[in-house]
Amino acid sequence: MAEDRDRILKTMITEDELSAIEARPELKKDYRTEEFWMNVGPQHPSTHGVLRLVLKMDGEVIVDCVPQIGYLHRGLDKMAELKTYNQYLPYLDRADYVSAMLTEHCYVMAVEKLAGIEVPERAEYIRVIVSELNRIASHLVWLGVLSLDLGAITPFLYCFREREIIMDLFEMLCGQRLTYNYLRFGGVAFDIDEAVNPNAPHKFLGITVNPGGERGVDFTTLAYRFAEVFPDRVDDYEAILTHNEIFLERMAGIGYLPLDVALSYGVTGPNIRGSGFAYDIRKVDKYSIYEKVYNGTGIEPPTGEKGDCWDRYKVRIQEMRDSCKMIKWCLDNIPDGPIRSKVPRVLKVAEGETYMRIEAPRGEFGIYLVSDGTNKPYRLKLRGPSFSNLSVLPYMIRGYKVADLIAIFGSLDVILPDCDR
Amino acid sequence: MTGLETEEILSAIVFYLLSGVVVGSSILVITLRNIFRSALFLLLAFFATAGLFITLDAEFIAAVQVLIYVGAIGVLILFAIMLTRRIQDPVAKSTTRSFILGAFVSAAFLFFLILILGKIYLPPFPETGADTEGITKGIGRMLLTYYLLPFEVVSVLLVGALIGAVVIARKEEARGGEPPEVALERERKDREITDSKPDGNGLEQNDRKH
Amino acid sequence: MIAGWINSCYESIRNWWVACGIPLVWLDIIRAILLGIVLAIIVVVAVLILTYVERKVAGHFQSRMGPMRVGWHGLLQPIADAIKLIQKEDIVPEKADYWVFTLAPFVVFVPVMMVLVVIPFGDHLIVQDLNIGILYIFAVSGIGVVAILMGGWASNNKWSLLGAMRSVSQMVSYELPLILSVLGVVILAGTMSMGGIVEAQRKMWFIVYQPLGFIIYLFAATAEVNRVPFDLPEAEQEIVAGYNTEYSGMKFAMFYLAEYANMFIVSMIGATLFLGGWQGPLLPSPVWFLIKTGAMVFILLWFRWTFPRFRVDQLMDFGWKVLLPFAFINLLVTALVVII
Amino acid sequence: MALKEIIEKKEIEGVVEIEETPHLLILWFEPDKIMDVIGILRDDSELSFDWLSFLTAIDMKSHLDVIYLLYSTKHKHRICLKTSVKRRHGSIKSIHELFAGAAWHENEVYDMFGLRFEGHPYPRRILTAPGMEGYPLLKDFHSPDFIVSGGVSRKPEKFREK
Repeated sequence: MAEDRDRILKTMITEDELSAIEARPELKKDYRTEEFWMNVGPQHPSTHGVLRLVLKMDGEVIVDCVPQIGYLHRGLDKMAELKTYNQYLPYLDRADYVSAMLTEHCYVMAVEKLAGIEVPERAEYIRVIVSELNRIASHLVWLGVLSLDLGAITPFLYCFREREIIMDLFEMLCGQRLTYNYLRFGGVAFDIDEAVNPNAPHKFLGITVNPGGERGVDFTTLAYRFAEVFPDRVDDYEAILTHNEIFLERMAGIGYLPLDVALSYGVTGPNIRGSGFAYDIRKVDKYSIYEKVYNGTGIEPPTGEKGDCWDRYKVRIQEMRDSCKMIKWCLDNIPDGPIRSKVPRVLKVAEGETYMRIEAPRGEFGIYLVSDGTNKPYRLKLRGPSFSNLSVLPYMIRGYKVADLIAIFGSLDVILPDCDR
Repeated sequence: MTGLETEEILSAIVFYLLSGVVVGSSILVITLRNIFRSALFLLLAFFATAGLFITLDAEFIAAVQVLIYVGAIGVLILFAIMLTRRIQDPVAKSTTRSFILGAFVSAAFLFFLILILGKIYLPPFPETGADTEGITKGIGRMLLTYYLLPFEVVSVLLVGALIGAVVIARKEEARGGEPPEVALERERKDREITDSKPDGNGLEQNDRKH
Repeated sequence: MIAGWINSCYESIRNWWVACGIPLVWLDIIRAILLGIVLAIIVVVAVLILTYVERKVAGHFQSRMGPMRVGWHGLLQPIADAIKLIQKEDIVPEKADYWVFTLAPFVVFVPVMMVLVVIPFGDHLIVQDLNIGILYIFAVSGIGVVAILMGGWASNNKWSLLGAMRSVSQMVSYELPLILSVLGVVILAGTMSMGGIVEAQRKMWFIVYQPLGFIIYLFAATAEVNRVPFDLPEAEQEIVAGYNTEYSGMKFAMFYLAEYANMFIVSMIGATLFLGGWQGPLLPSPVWFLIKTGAMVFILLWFRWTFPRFRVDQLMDFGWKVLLPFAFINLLVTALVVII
Repeated sequence: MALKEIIEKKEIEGVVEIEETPHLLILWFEPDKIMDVIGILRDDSELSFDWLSFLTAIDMKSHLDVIYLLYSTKHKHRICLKTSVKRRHGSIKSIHELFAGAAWHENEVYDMFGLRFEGHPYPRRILTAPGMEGYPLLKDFHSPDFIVSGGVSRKPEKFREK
């Protein structure tokens, strides 16, 4: 025990923290076997990147947990102060690389708000389309990895098969598959009409689009077809997971997150909706054209009832279906027009401060931007949803088993670069 | 050298080899300082004993020996060592103290064993025929006819042990007040109350839905 | 046919041996050694093929191709893997118990080889038809647990230890339903010898009379060989790799080999007990045996690539509260039917 | 009624000034009264700021501004609380009792600015590597390892390849 303690002390937990843990009221000593410390990560198959959880265990039961983050800290806040507004944009892709379009969207909107830049409506539509596509891609990563963590390997590959289509779509659009750098101040970089895949007919795993088409498949056709077909694929995932008794056993009734706790910890996104609170920033803040989208499609944010892993899972599954509807609606109603407004090459933002937030796949992704009137931000604070979502983990996993830790952590959908920034 | 002699010599070699393993590993069991290793040697001794049974054409007994002693009891011992000893200590020591007392008890045990074995009247094992084909059947028939009473006594003893184990396990629970799962669940609930902030604005859950 | 040929060969060698005047015992010893080598080769080849099949099946389950690069349709992939594993550095952790750590991968192989002795691969193709065949199999397969315990404990790694503990508690709880499920077959066949059980199925496979027993056997056997959904001892997402976390190179390969061999053996036993063993029309008997074993293996693969994993306590609950009572009921009903 | 007027009407002790900027409503308060101010903002039924988006700081070169961004999920309004503390060896009360999630954010601010939070349950550097010296988000912070000159980061002597 002493050895373990020393070793863990050497690697970052402070003395205070350790004594705080050891002073916690413990269970009755009668049936308690010897407790021991265990390290999960930073290199562990299911910590999704480099997270380290220091667990205090009693057999397989977790008594306490201290998450250690910062392994991916790259100082994105500091970097913003050293780069101009334009230069900083590509860095944002690295904040949450699974949903880079959405982080870009947030930053671009924050700067536009502060600099008073108007955005053409067509560009807003395109932004929503790519955002929702990226949300589906992000949820697919979550679903695949969650099922992988629970031991089901096949759904993981199914999910990535569909994600591949989205990646291809983005590649057609901006040439990148992960870090897009696609959005611009005052619009987007390229029009979706210009996005064409010359390798026609394009066949994506059964989705045959525009067979024999001469100029290849264009983005609109393929994205629309994808939005049509994807709900069937979600049915497939549900067939292999939702209707599986073992999966249900592993997810239902595990990792309760009561609503007041979630609010107190600042948990956002599908996690808080799983706790029964329809708090969707797309709907609440009505940024971009989301008000129209919600009115047009009549979608209501899905909510869970109990706040266990199962509810969070169901919420995300439903969100994927909803996103498809949104994409279809946007593609149906997209107006013609310019995709970018005139923005000076050297952008100087007026003095002031603002907070802009969006509904990222993991929750509230916010940017607090302070400008001093120069071409560089004076202070830029990224509020990553994973940071707050992860901080509630110790609360949630106390008293559960290691196997449940995997399910709970998986259901929270934490992305470490987003957490460490 | 005739074939028969070779066979005899071979079986003698096998017998002494197995006996050597049994005796040697038994000695190692009590002398080794590393308790995990000594438990492993105990298993080896059991296994070699099964080999001895095979040389006596008692295949059924050999199989049962391996099944119960190696597969069940031995594994249970290893498991218990891993659970009770300091977790993660590769050099868990066995403490062989009071050598003289141990020797005395062993000697006394041996003495009484010889005494009893010499005095006791064992009913002659009825002839089942030289073939080993029906040995399992034979044992089964014997157990349920000729040795029915001892068999039933042993069964009752085992049932008693089983019930005793259950009772002891239940007692542990009763002392703790509640089974671990319940206690953990209760404690989780306690923590929920203390950890979470009181809901200040007095909102009901439903009010928050937009 | 094959058995007849082998027997005639053996007879002629035997005659020549007797003519030379050397005691027959020596011939028996040589025969035993040769058989051991043959069985070892069978195991290795079967495992190599099995790894390839598993990857191909997995690939097609997941709508991808599986190995395609090494050889035609990746046929040489297992050999490439084997070469890779042989080349790997053999690491023994500094604080590990060296001897136990080194011995464990070999001990895990003992039951594999021993079980193969009593399996009827075809008509009269059986090394030694023990009259306590099934009992022998269960007795011997218990040794595998010891090896896993040794490996997990000697690695001096908490994940290994957890994996070993899980493995033991799992095997102890699934051994009972496994044996009970097979007892139904024993009652029907009236013998414990594997050859005898195959003979008893000449009219009808036992799966027809023992459907419940077969299902229980399938679950319990899956748990015994640590396959999904019961692969808790090596659940990599939870406890890294369980008992073989610290193993590398050939030692890891031995564990791996034993695991796949166990899967194969479990399938062979299942095919023998419930699917009529080597019996079948037209085709030679070993081919039939292989087909039936393959079907069992396929079911196990199917499980693996479809199901998520149980949690430890759920696994225990399933074993003790579902499988065991059903196994008892099955046994009771079978016994009553046979008596009446 | 505008949010500003509601808050003004409450006459919360410790509030210095309420400033309406184009994008945010900023409320300046005295650092000593932080618990009262945030407590009232959270618990008052007309305000019910039950949501802490984040808390952070800005290095104003002469002092640090500590910023709390609160949001009400019931009334859907937002407020930005600001207070000024000493730049070096400054400290402010921790609000983890009001918002459990604040603990991590406070650790982050401590990590980046060196601002101490009194009563924090486990103060530590949460993001930077062990052995880190200095506070990276202070404006005069220069990395001891990587000196930025002319836009190219140059490795210091000890990391250069021999």
